[in-house]
Amino acid sequence: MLLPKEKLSEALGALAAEANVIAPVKWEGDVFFMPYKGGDVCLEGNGKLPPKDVLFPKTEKMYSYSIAKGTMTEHNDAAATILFGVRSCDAASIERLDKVFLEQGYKDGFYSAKREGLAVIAMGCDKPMATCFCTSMGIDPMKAEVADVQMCPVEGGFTVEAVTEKGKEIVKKWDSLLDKKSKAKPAKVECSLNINVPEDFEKKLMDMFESPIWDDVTKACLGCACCTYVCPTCYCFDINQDVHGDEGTAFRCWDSCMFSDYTRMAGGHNPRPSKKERLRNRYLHKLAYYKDRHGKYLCVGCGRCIANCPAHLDITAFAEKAMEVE
Amino acid sequence: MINEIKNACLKAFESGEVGYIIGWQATRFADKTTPLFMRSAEDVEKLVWNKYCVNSTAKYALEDKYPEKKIGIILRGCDSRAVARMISDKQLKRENLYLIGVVCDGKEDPICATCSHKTPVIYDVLIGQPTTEEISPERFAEVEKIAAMTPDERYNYWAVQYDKCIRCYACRNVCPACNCVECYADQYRTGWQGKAHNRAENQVYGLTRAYHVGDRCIECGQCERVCPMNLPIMSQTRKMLKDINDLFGPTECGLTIEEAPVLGEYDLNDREEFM
Amino acid sequence: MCDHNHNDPNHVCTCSDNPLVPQVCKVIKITAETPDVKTFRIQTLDGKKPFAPMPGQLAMISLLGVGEAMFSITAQGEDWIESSIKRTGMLTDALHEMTEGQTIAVRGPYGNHFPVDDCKGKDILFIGGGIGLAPVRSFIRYAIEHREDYGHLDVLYGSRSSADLVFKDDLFENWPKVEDLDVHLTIDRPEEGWNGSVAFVPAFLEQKAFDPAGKKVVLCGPPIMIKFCLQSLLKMGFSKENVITTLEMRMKCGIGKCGRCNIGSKYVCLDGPVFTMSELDELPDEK
Amino acid sequence: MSVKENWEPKILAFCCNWCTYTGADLAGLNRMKYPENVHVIRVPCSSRVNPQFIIRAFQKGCDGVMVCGCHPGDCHYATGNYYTRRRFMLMKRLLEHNGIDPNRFVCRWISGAEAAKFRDVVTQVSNQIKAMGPNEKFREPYYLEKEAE
Repeated sequence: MLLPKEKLSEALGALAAEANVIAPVKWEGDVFFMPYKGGDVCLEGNGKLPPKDVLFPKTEKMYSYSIAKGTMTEHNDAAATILFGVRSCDAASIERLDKVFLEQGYKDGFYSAKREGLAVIAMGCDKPMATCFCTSMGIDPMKAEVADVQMCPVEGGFTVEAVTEKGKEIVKKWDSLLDKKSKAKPAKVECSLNINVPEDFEKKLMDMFESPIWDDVTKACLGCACCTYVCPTCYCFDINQDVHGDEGTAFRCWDSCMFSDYTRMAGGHNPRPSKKERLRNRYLHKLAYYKDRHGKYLCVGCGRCIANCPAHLDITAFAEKAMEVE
Repeated sequence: MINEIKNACLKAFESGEVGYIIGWQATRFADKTTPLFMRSAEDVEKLVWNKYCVNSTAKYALEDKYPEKKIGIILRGCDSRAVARMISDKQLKRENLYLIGVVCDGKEDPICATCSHKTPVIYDVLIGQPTTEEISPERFAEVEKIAAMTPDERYNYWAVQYDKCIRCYACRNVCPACNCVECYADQYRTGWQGKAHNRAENQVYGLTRAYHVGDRCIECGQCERVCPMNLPIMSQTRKMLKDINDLFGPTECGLTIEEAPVLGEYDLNDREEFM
Repeated sequence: MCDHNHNDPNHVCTCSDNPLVPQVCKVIKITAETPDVKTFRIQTLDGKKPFAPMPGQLAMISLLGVGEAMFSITAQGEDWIESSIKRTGMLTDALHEMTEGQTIAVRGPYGNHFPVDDCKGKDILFIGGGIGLAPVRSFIRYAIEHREDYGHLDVLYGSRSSADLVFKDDLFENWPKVEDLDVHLTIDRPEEGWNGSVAFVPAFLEQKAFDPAGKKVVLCGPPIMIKFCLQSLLKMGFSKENVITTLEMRMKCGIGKCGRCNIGSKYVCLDGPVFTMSELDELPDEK
Repeated sequence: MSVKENWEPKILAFCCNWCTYTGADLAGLNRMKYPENVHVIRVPCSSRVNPQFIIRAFQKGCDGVMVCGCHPGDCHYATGNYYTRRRFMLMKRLLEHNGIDPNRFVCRWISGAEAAKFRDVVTQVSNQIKAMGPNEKFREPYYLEKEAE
């Protein structure tokens, strides 16, 4: 089935009537996933920031309390949301976050409430960017992992294919707009940036913990948190209190393993004192630790860290250098 | 030009006084270079000098405060001002540094249009012909554009910018004037800087940093280059520099190595507004 | 590892359906163990135990308005749990200024627990250093309650000075009375009025020269002490799988999500804090 | 934003302990009446005031901030107020650059004997800000939500 290009904003308008729709929109010169308020959507490249803050917001109130009364009220108001225009790499990152927040030991109440209310309309990629390398990380640009509706750009519009029950309901709403006869198929797409990741690369990386390669790979790093905050699969957070006299609110907010106080303990001891240990921990988490635990790489090849790194570091250049080390 | 720089580096290594030299190397992307730390003669082969050498090389010396040998740094005009800035802030020692100055030909960075110091201000060896320098008339164009707005428009303009800020602290980590041993934002236990990501905390961070470096800013433009969200950070510090120019006389920071910051000193007959 | 299935009736925890939201409780008793260590006895507002931890498990204790941090649960009774807290930071300062009856918020229990089952039928040597005795004490009390399951028990404990010995009533009155349990105490520097041993814990351990046959070791204290005790134990012939320790890392969520307490791919709050030394060798040694 | 009729501005005044605070004290001794919506914070010297205090004050719900110190030359620490002068000349303009109305941030020299000047300055600032209405800029989310209720 095909949704003609010019009918797209009408289709999104129909969805926006019932649930809030988040779509890639041009704002202040870049593309961001923002609430859709009519107008056209920008489908070149990918969002500057990943859509992860729909499920894992930058700052999220957890519970408010009154110290005198000793009362505690939880904040967990998750509205139904439809996420449109999600590329396969970001969809894969949602699947990685699901494993952490929904399975790893405990189910996170805040995340799971948002996740149940979320419908993902994935959009295939016909023109990957120079920094994209999702195909090297085993991700198909035209087939997203957690998509409820899979759309792919073709000549004159987008193929539409409902994958789950939620997807069928959405496609039902678009019934009048769809051209059912079209048999258009999306063309195969290959990323220009490729690394061939060897078998059990994570075992090799974990044995390289003491190797001297880390000194010169991390030397140019500035130790900022740019790569972690643009990364779709980074999920570290900090818990803090916003206190006003007798009452206060505990909130959780994005945090980064690249910050100096991330692992600093009360007595002052810090197992990761300098940017070398921190960047090593970040690279190993992406390419080794997560795979050792869940069987898939935590890096989905979206290339945002390569595009935004102030010192122009590059996780794929690191991976290739690590492959040469015996 | 590149061969002269390479020879300077080789000569530095032969002298035996220099431990490593900081320069630029190519990456897999044609339009990007990344800092290169040359430890020996073979590394010098990887050195590049083209219009994509936009990374500042100076601030890496801050991580090695007690080097066994000298730290070599290849300096463009703005990097040399960064080194002068850190030396006059007592964060770097001149004798620990071996400075290879290169007259800059302007890089792929918007700040180069208003650059007033293509010739390095401090160096051990200079490569290239010194050029005549003059302050660009466009220096405060951005500040005047914002000054022309009404207060509410100005506030909304900045509110949108600070809504974008994701507090990655790249602007702080790259700025040569931001060279405190422990930044106020890292002592978050004392409550100076909240950890929450919202407009209010971003405004406090943005304004506090602008104020901390405003009177020592060397206008190298690295903060705007590295910002992933493209905030106009320079226009805050340039506003302060414009006021300093108007109130305390024309100033450019980071030109000499014994330069006291404007807010670190006073003058008995400064303008009097608070009487 | 207590993997928290909430439909198991006798599993009591504060998770509700959202593990990050604590339960408001009150502190019913505060005993000052040493000048900088206090023990807080915690009970829910309606007089029950917030949860039933296994020995070695942790609780996230928060003082509303100040902060939240992870502490080991050193003891539990019919309707209370106890945690001993040393004064080192912002939150612990505020905790030490608390009075009895004030409210506190608790969530847990978190982490795995001491391997109480595969230590059954074996002798156990408990080694503690300073505040490190607190997590070990939870296993000692468990062993005393199930005395018949375990062989000979030894408690070897040292601290800076006699004033710094925690749980003095256990050390001097209760535990010596338990049959087949010996308490060995030491302090770092000589003091008048102290006729016991004066030595660092690793050296004191070597003087005792325990026989490793059929003996498990539970070891907890400052990292430097763990390092030297392990060397002494290996010299005495102990094997690494028999030496069990509990680790300290910066923890924020306590439920294996916030990512900061990882050592390699293991999370100290989820897969730990209890590890055997052989397990630790497989992990990268982030000091 | 409908301004509630009996809205009282909240003004914070950092007063240097040696001059302005003594002046304010003298004003009280002489039964001089000055608006009570000014909250005085005593600081050892006007140069003790960190620019971040000003930003945080606007954030936490203040509608106006004052920094008062000794006249140049009278400073108990000899040069404190010279630094203050430079610091807050720049701060005033930076806040203006960010959209804060300059009348909301006032810096004045008030000596220990000028009780009347203290009262006049404070009254004048309070009326000025009352005319301007509450400050909506830089507000922390907590205060924005509280006002919304």
